Amino acid sequence: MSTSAHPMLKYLKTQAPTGPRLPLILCPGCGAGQVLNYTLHAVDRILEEDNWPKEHFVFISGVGCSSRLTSHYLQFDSGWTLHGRSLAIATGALLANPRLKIIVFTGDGDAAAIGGNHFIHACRRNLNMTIICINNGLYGMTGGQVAPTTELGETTPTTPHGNVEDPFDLCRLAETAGAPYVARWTTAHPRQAIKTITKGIRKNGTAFIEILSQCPVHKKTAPVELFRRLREITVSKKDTDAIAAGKIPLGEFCNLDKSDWIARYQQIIENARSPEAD
Amino acid sequence: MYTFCLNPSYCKGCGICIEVCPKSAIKSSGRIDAKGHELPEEQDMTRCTGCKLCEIVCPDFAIAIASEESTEEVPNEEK
Amino acid sequence: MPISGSKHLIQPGNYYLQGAQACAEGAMLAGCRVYAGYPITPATEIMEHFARRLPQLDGRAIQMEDEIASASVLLGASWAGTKAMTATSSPGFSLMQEVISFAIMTETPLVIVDVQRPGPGQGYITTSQEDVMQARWGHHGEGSIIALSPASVQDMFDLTIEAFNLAERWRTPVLIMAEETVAHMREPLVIPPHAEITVVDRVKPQDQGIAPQDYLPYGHGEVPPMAIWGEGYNINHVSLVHYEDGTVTRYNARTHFENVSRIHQKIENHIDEITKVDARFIDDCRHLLICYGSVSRTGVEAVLEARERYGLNIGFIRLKTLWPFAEARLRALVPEVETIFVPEMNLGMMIHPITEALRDRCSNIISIPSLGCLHTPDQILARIREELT
Amino acid sequence: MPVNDRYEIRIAGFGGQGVVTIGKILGTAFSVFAGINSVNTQSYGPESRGGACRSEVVVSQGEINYPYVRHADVLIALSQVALDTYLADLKESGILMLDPGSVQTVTDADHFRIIKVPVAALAHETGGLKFQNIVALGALHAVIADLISEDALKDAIQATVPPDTLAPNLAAFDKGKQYINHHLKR
Repeated sequence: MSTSAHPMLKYLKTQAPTGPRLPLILCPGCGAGQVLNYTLHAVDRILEEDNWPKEHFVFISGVGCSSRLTSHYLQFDSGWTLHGRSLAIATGALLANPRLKIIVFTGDGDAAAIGGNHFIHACRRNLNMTIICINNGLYGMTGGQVAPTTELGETTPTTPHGNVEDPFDLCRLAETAGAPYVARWTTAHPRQAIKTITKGIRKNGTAFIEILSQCPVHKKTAPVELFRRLREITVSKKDTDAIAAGKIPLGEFCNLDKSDWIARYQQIIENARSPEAD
Repeated sequence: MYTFCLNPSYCKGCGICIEVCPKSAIKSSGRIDAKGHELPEEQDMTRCTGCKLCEIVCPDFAIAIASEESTEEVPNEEK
Repeated sequence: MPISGSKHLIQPGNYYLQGAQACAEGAMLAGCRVYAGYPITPATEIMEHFARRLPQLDGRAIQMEDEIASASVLLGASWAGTKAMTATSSPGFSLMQEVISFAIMTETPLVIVDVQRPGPGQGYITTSQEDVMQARWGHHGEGSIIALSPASVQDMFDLTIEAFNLAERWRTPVLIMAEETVAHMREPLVIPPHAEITVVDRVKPQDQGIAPQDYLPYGHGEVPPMAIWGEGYNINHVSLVHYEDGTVTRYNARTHFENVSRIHQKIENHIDEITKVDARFIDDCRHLLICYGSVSRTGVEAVLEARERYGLNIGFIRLKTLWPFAEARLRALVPEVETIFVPEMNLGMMIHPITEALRDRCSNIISIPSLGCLHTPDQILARIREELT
Repeated sequence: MPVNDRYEIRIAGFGGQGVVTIGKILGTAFSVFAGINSVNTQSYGPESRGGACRSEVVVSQGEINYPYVRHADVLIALSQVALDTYLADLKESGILMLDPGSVQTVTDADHFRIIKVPVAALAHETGGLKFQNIVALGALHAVIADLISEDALKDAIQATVPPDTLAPNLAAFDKGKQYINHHLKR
């Protein structure tokens, strides 16, 4: 038995004064842990290649299974915050210190339901943050209830007779709201996810990355089975025939250059502080 | 030559590592641990190409693929 | 702590400003550099002043999508090391209770101004003191709160600086329970020399020589030093019940009790240091009038008239701090009296803690309510005379 | 003015008539340029224009506790509604200034010192209706010149109005003041 350990553990608080912090609290086969793994790989690459100080990285999350990723595991500054409010809190951090590299972990319920208004406005405002939305199509922490991303017709504890609502397409929502970088992958696309998250973090402005994920517990299905299904229900965004037939498109949906909130406001600050101003 | 290193206290036996391995170098051990998880084990590591997909997809940071010249060590444990 | 010199800060001198403007200028002198808000009458003037002035101080003001978001911005800004504030009015204050509760548990210094208007519902846009109980009890869960009650334009300046100092000193949210009356009135305002203004900044682990690997985000004493994002302390802010090191797993009732009671007691054990009470004509008074905020202006006028015109021996107390409630201070001040009058711009709210504190000093404690407008001195006087003659 | 004596001025009309601005100018003149304590308050309807609007200035050499008018020494009524609403609080023999063009009916007229100034018409002569408030302020000064200097008021106008409107504002002030001095004073 070798003593080698997972390379990303260098970014995790495995041990705390009051005892060990790992294993993660998440259920076996939960996709949120995978997304954390992919994100840390992306951060690792950036730290290696970009010369950004590690102490400038801040991870913020709200409430829900996905948000447990910042609940005291990270060897980074972090905040495990209010349900739905993580993007407003990230906004405040950037107003105070625009040099921070903010990565937000959110879920479909956190981002699109209770935080839906904050979500569209964060995309519109275009502050420099990377929003990683782990979309498992349900409320895992409270018992698998219907979410704004649940498929039509699905039965859940709060839609026992079937869901009568259509789901949100979060990427189209983000793009329409004005986020300059929008992409979608699944937990079953690890290398693409790492590449996209790396790009998102490097992107100047709001990057929205949706990762479709699996909840084996509430789907009452083996993790491996759900993992396979994520590959089956998705296709490249270029495969328009398959998309027309109902498959979910994957890939980068937009990557625009536009000035961010801080840059625009900086102009106001400079005008106000110029010697010619009163 | 690569070694499949598993941290049994982190692993929850989800089996995704086995699913993603393109060379079937690892398999389920068939044994249930004290927490009820069925942990993976190596099947034939001579097949392993070191792609590290199992390490990357692991939701619980339980796997490390060490190459013979690997210098990776146990992470710094906080005091 | 000296104020960082900026030609853009309001300079010492005499001014004639609205309470809203005095509040914003006080905040900026105290070091506030982030403001987030959502427009609502009668609080909007505070935001408009910040929006105009903050860029001059290299600060940032933002209009958010709602009051929840506005208050949430303060959390992120505070954690990133900047003093931050928002102002709202009563309906918005209801929405901010979520953040207030969270800020208490995460021990986040921030300042929220509630320019109170009448409720319930949309109520009206005039003046009110109907949120004074919500200030203390509106947030879910335990946890003491600090709430100040300004009565003049000068107070709007002085107490805003004080609010920031208290927030930083005790690592806690502080509320300024203003009213439309004080936010909109214009009065002379004296800005003292900057060197005479005390500004308190939070204690950081660096200040106590605590290295990152030894840092406990919720430890090291009654008020934990607060690490700032971006400075290498790997701080995680959590609002789940936690140990000193921020660990949330291995829940147990004892840790829960220690965690929440420390947060509560760090305020409650220092009530005398935190609270301020003004008293006049207290010696040998037979009756007493207790009030707060702009009602204290009417109150003192009514008391003066009752004493001078009608020869009634009535004393006057103004609560400058509403919460924590200055019970011990009040008991030390108040002798046995026959009658206590409590005029408030609500149907009787602070009369409850007042009664609880003084029930053995007085058996006749009378509420003088008003809704939507400041009592006139004649109204208060009439009630006093009705009772005493 | 004796210490602790209050002098109370109330201006009332519709939103958009500059009611709030005169209150602000008066308060600034007393407190910043004349060193006399004052409190300026205002109330207005939710509509920015056309709603009922009121502005008050309480002046005293001493402390001002109650910030609003108790018994007005002066009421400037720029609309009939304003007059009907606030006349009751005007002191016996208090000054009632009104524009006869917009206020026609005064009950108990003999209880007050009524000064009729065609503020709207005079404003039209100087630069437009938007200067009617300053015309009224000039007229008021002709009546309360013993309380505050013209310089203090003009300094306060300068400190309050946009710089590019200073000249017409000062002209409007003079217009109002001259009207009183020519027509109503011996």
